[in-house]
Amino acid sequence: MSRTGVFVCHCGTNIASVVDVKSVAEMAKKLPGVAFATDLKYSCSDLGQKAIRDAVKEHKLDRVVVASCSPRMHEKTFQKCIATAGLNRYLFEMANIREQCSWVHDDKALATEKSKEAVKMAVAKANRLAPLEPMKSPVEKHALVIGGGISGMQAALDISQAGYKVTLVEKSPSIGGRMAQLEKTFPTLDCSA
Amino acid sequence: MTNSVPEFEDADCILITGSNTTSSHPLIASRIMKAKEKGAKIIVVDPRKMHIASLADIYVAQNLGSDVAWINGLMRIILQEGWENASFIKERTEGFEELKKAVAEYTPEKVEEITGIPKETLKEIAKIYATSEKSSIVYCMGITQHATGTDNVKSLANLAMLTGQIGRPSTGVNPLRGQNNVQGSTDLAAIPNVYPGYQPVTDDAIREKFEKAWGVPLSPDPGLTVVEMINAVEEGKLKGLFVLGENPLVSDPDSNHVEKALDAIDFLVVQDIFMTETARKADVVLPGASFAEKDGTYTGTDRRLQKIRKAVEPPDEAKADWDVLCRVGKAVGGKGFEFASPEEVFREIAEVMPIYHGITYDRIEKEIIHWPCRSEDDPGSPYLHKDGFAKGKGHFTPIGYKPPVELPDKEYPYQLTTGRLPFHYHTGTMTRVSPSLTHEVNEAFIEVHPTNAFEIGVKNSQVVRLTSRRGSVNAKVIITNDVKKGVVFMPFHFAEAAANRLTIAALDPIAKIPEYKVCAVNIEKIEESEA
Amino acid sequence: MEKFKKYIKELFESGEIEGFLGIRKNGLHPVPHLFTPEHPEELETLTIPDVRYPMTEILLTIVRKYPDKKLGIMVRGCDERALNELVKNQKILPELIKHIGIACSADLAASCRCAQPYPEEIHYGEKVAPVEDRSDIEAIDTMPQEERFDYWMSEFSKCIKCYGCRNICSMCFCDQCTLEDNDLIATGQAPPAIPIFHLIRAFHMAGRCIDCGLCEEACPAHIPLRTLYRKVRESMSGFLGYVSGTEGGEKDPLEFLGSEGYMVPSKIDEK
Amino acid sequence: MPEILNREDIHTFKELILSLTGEDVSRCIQCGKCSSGCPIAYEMTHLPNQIIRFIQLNMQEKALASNSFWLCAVCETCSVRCPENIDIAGIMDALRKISRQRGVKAGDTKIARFNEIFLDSIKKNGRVFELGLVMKYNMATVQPFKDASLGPAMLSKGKLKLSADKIEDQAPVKSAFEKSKPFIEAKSKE
Amino acid sequence: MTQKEESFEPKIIAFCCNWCSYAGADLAGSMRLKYPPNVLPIRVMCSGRISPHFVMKAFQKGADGVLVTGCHYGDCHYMKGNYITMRRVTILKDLLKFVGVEPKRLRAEWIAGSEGDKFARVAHEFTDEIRNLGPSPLRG
Amino acid sequence: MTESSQDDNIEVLTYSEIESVEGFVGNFDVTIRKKARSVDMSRCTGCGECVQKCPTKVPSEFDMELGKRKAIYTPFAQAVPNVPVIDRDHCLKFIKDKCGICQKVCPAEAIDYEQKDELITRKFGAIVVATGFSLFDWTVYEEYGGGRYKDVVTGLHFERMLDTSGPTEGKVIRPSDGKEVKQIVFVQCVGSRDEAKGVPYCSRVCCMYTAKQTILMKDHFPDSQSYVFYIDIRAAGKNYEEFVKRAQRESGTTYIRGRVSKIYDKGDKLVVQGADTLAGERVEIEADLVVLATAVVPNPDAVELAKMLNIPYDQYGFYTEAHPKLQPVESVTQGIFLTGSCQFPKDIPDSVATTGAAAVRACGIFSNDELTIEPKIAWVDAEKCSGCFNCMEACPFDAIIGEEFNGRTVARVQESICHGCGNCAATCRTKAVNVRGFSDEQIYAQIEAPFMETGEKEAEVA
Amino acid sequence: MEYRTVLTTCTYCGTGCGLLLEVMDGEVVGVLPAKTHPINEGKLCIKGWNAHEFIYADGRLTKPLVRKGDTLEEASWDEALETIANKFAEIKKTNGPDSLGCFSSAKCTNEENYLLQKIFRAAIGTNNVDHCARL
Repeated sequence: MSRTGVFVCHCGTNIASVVDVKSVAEMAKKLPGVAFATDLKYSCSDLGQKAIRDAVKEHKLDRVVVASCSPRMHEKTFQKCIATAGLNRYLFEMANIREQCSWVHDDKALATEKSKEAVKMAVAKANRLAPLEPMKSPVEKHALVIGGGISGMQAALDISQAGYKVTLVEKSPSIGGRMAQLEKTFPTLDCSA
Repeated sequence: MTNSVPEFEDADCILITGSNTTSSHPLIASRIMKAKEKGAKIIVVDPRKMHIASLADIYVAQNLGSDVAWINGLMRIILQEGWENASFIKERTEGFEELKKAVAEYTPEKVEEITGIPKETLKEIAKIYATSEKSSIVYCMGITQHATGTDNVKSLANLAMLTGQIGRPSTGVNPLRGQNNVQGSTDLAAIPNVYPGYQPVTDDAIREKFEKAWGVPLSPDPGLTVVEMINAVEEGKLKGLFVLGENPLVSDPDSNHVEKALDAIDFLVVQDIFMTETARKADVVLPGASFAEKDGTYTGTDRRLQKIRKAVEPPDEAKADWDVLCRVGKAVGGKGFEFASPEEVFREIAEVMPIYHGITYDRIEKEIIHWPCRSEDDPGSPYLHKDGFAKGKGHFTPIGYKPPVELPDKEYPYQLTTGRLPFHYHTGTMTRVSPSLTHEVNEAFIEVHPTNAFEIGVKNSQVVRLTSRRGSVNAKVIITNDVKKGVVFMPFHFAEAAANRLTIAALDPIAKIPEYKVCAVNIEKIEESEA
Repeated sequence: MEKFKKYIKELFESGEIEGFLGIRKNGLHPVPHLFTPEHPEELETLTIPDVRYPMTEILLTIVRKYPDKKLGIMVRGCDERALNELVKNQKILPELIKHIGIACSADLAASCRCAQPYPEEIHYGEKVAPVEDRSDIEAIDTMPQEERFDYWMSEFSKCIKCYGCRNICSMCFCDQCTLEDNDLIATGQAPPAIPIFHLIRAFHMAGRCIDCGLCEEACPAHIPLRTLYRKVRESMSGFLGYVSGTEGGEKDPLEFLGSEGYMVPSKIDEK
Repeated sequence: MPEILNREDIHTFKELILSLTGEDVSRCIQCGKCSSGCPIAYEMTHLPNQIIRFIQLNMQEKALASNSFWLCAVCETCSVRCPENIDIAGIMDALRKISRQRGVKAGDTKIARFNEIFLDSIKKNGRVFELGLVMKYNMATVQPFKDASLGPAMLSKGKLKLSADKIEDQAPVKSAFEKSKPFIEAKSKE
Repeated sequence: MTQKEESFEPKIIAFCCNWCSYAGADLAGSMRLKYPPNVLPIRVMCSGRISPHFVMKAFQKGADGVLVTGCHYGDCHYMKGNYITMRRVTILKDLLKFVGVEPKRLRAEWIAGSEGDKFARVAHEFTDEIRNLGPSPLRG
Repeated sequence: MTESSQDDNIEVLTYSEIESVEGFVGNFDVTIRKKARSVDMSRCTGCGECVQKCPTKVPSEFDMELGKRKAIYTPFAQAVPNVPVIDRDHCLKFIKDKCGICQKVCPAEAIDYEQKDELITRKFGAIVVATGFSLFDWTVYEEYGGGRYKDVVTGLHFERMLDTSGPTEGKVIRPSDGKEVKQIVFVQCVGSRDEAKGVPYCSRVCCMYTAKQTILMKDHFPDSQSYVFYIDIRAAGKNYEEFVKRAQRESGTTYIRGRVSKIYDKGDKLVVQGADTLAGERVEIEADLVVLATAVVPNPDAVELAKMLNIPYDQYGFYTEAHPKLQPVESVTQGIFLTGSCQFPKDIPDSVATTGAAAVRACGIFSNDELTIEPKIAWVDAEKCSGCFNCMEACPFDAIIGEEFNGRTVARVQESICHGCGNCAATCRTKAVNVRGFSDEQIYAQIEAPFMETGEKEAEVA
Repeated sequence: MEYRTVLTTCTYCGTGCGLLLEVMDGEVVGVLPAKTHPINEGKLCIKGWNAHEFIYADGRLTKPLVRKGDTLEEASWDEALETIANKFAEIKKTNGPDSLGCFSSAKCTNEENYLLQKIFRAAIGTNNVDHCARL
């Protein structure tokens, strides 16, 4: 069984004014695999993150669920946070109870109910998370530029000037592209070649 | 079975009791489903709501071990309503008046009290069964595995005779034989009181016939049954035991008791294909062959003889069991074991066994033969008792209801019943090494009614300890409405949580069948640390 | 028949095929058998009964072990569709498999309600008229929605989870079956969770089912599985213009991304 | 019939206007601000920007046949607002001149008639004799009672006089008329 | 209508792709657009990830409606995952219909990251639609 | 041009095409086809003797067929590299096995008729795609003569004519009769902004180059008169509006707001029929030459290359950026960047600007020795894989390859190519493909969670 | 390359379905339902479909074993049979034939059941013969 920690965020009044955050955290405590659950004023703040880190250590949590804003907003923040607490950053899941709950619902009871379900879903997923390791792959520091027109030539020069090798591939017998076909160019009417 | 399997399809009413047909005999269930499609009424009377129950027109759950009561009740209604088959009773049976008297006290009210079957439902069942053109009774271990097993079976026979639902196609009393060749091993006298073909050992003429056939003097005393032999070991009377392809340590009731016996026995020989729990205790283990590695015949539940054919060689030094037995026979000094093939053995069988007289390997290659088949031009008997019963008139046996041997009490407040799963077979020696089957389910469980689960305070999948007076096992809980309040169910395929450590070795006085289907148990929660 | 046997013998002798998967008579029973040049005498038992075994499924069993052998296989219309689909799914190499075509009898075509009871090339039998019969689908289509639901649920509830429909199906060549995924459908339950068990199999048949009907023949619970899969087959052709079992051509739009405009479904009538 | 544009004269009209007014209509970007602000545009057959467009494309006849420049009251709203600082009102004036000079039949004869009567009145009296102007104009345009109802009230308030009121020094007026003789002559050709 | 049916509140599972429709749902939040709380979103990276198994699992578990949302055609972050999604949904709907489950219970919508209003509107519409249909026949 | 050819870090492969692209960011394996030039580049001194002596003349592609080139040629005088190439479709040696003059006259013995295409494979860490554009085939406009009138030309033809070193040596003449051009009509939006012709977009550069061309026309031929038919003038750029005004005011170009409805011939002139929507009048011009500003369209082989590179493209065939605002030069495929008009019509300043951006992004990749790959991607359980390879068909990135496993060929996800969209997993019937972080099991758990029985409900049942 | 099918009877229950064992190169690789069998008519249950799986399962007994002390050790057939003969003879001699018994098997063939009961009835001389019919 996992030891999941659940942190339900007030986000000041953003969430707490609509959702009964404490009851969501209380419910979370009863979910399978949950070893610890609490509410936090601002979970993304320094204090909030410290509270999460402390809880991970104190309760030997192996997974963390934060119920707060959209993962598109703070997923990375919390991943880093639990990483500093020694957990694999991918053992983290978010429940979106702000953008997709407190901000879009008026009825407090129903919004609280929905938040609970969002937390249940996040915990259910979290319980099945496995640690992941980002992979590394070597980089061949050689660029290929396809097309020998103005853009291609310029790209080759820019990359070359940065100190990297470039191969410029042009289909026709000469580089130059359309530019070479032009007489003068606007708006300065200078020569194109 | 009095009738053959395909006949089910054309029945108008099928009364199923004590049979988890879709699990244990799926292809018979298939026929029953077909019958239903054709318009037959399906009635299921079973304490546990199994798959077949959900397909039934009428399903009712009786209390465990109350079968005689509801069958008697059914007969009383039939008589009351005049639904009995008077001409059949008159022409083909005897003892009707005694029966009438015996069932008179089983008023619907009383039956409802004993069995839990509402009287209206009972009446409906009675009507459909008695008044349908062709009614067939299907039963299985749910009827027989009781201390009152014989009573139960006889009651069903009474019912069939009372309504004349026997001796015609698609009727009859049809016990479904659990194992592939139960019928055959019984036919071939792997039972203590008869010679092959149900010829009593106590009958001097018959004994003489066999003495002549086998060329040795034979014992006139009936032998011991399985449970009796185990008891005899404990009593020091039985010293040596040869076990062929069985696993009594798991399959027999009160297995703690069996284990003690097998530990105590002087000499145990086990012939099997796997190292079973029983084989581990043996002094000599002989490697046999699986069904794919040998030739021979099986007799199906409807008395149909069929061949099995060798597809591949037995592994390594293992040998076909008939071959092994011929060698054992010779080794222990027997005569008449010089067989070169199973077919030769079968020829001898057909000779000594009148009901198999007309059967040869050639014939069963080409036709379906149900015994009795007494001569080469006898087509066999898909259904029995066509023109009369074997012993002349069908005898009604008046039977009274007896409660199960062990009833729930304060200490053991729940009733345990056992059964099969569709995915496993018997003690699992074959199915539990089959990946496809173990993938489906590979651990024991205990079905508990939600109310009981709440009382005990257990949740789904939580492991509990189930205890009877004879032992205890641990298994996870499945909460379901399929079992009645107060009843728990457990499959018996799993040696590590063997239901038979709990079951009672109470025997039916006549058939000596143990009461697998009812015993009293207690359920306890196990703390996480223990589990 | 003798001509047919001779033809197979010739194929053996010329080395065009190294084995012929057909049907042999065993006592009362016709059973599948691989005839080989090593045992030409077995051809005497060769038979073409009005009984169908999953020949292509058996072929896969053989090909798995002998991927390089040139094999002849007795194909009916349905088998040929199955082979086409197996080629598309990279299960067999068409150049190694010789189709030896059998036209089904009128009886068999009728009992199979077969829309194409013959393969492209016929080596035995006479072409009989296809049976165009979608009365099974129509009957269900015309039921009111609730009745339809009750009908299917009661059919599905008969399932004893034998997996026969899958086992006999040539299109079910996966080594591990989703139907046995405990996370999706709880294992160990019979009947299995309905309708998900049957709907998932139905969906898996989309773009794959070649309407041979062997599943339904194999079903001990007599569930009208073929009707269900035929419907999916119709949906595939109706909405996406894809018919499985045809030779070569387009790829299954449920698997093949294609370019942006590839098989955009037409609008579904929701009534 | 479509206008035929021709390399040889495409800039002719534009250059004429440039010479008359000092305004280069090729600067016009056809933003339409002149037209949108013009108080009389609703009466015009062509919007002021279209008149400029005619000049840009050397569509002289189209331009001169228009009533637009005749209706122009020279309020100069357009000129003040033009983002390219073109004096459109000045161009309108130039068009009137060109029109008279060329004897082009005015796009609006009533306006031309009014202008004539108006100028006659000035020529005679050195200033406008309102009652005479109105009566003459209404008679000329065959609408004798058009403003009749306004007469008594205006008379009673002293806004109209019954007889012409000549200015004392007629000489400057005369010389002005003398200067504009070519246009007046053009008129007589009508 | 019985008391029970009147108070029926559907449970709807919505699968949203990370790049468009989930962002659209977030935007609906940022815009404070109100919609009924019946829709429970599950985030996946691409609508092409939404296996038919997910949809069936949701119905099997008792969802009254399933909403599949993704990017508009041509906007897919993974180029064209949403095309295959549409094909799947089409076949699934027809299959559901055939077995007597109202196909309207399954709906696919393309919602851009900028269409917060559309997300809210769809949530409204779909909830109303499902509410009118009543509980799913598959609800246990 | 010369600068890029002389840079030590830059290898220029002309007359070469991309054959295939495998691999992923940091590690692309690219096969390049070096087409047979028939001239040994290492020997050729660029003396031009061969070109001079070659007897076969072919219309010059570079000069829009206004001039001729030889069968052995450099496309233009200042071509880089200054090494000719034999056009094997026209060279007598190749079509009739005759001639062979070039080989005879070459002092450097550089002519090699046997030369073969050469395939070279290189590893690259990043790819910048700058394949440019093509021009709309205006001959679909029947009303403009559909290509029948020689004196209806495109802007690019006109450019070649203006070039003093071009085919007409800078003279603007009528291709039909070589006569001087006095009255010249420019027609903008030929193809562009024409839904019916399938090019609804604005080609962006035409307004400006047309203005430029009218100015140059006036500069070179003060006696000429230019007319420009336009729908809108789009001159959004630094000094662009002023430039257009310069054309209108200083060069006397007459701009006519309206689309040309018809061009027909009348004597040796072309009558251009249009309307001036500002004046509200129909107009006609008898022109000596009509110059069409044809729409900028993708290269005909753009889609083919896109498929090779696995980058998305729009309905026209322009390559699609990962995000129109935030990732304007990145393709969705990591490590492949877009610049110039292959992405959308761009003028030179825009092209150069996006090029800088693309180059910086490419260098950004090179600034690391290793790349970190997000682990939330797909993977295949080889045990379960049935080897049907439907996942391969469903993968938008071609990230899935076949691999031997226990004697079977099963699918494998190339981790660095996978973007984690999960199309493969949803397609797999075996559940052999799964996505880390969005696995089937995890999503099933999410689906189940809201329907989970809670303790309270069980109590109710009891 | 060998592929053949062997018609046989399912070993899993009393119904007696006909099935085909698929044999490839001397190895059973699968099961097909016998289409023409009167009982199952081309259908099987899950056990039948997988009736071949246990044949090659780990733990098949392949050699006779004889107990030596606490362990069962591999022995030759002769040794095993001799042990049985000796021990049975010894028990019979000391305790009479009724001190021996056998459990026959409902999973074995008719022929085998016949042989075993014959061994006990004819060669040993006891009717202590039973099987698990009731179980």
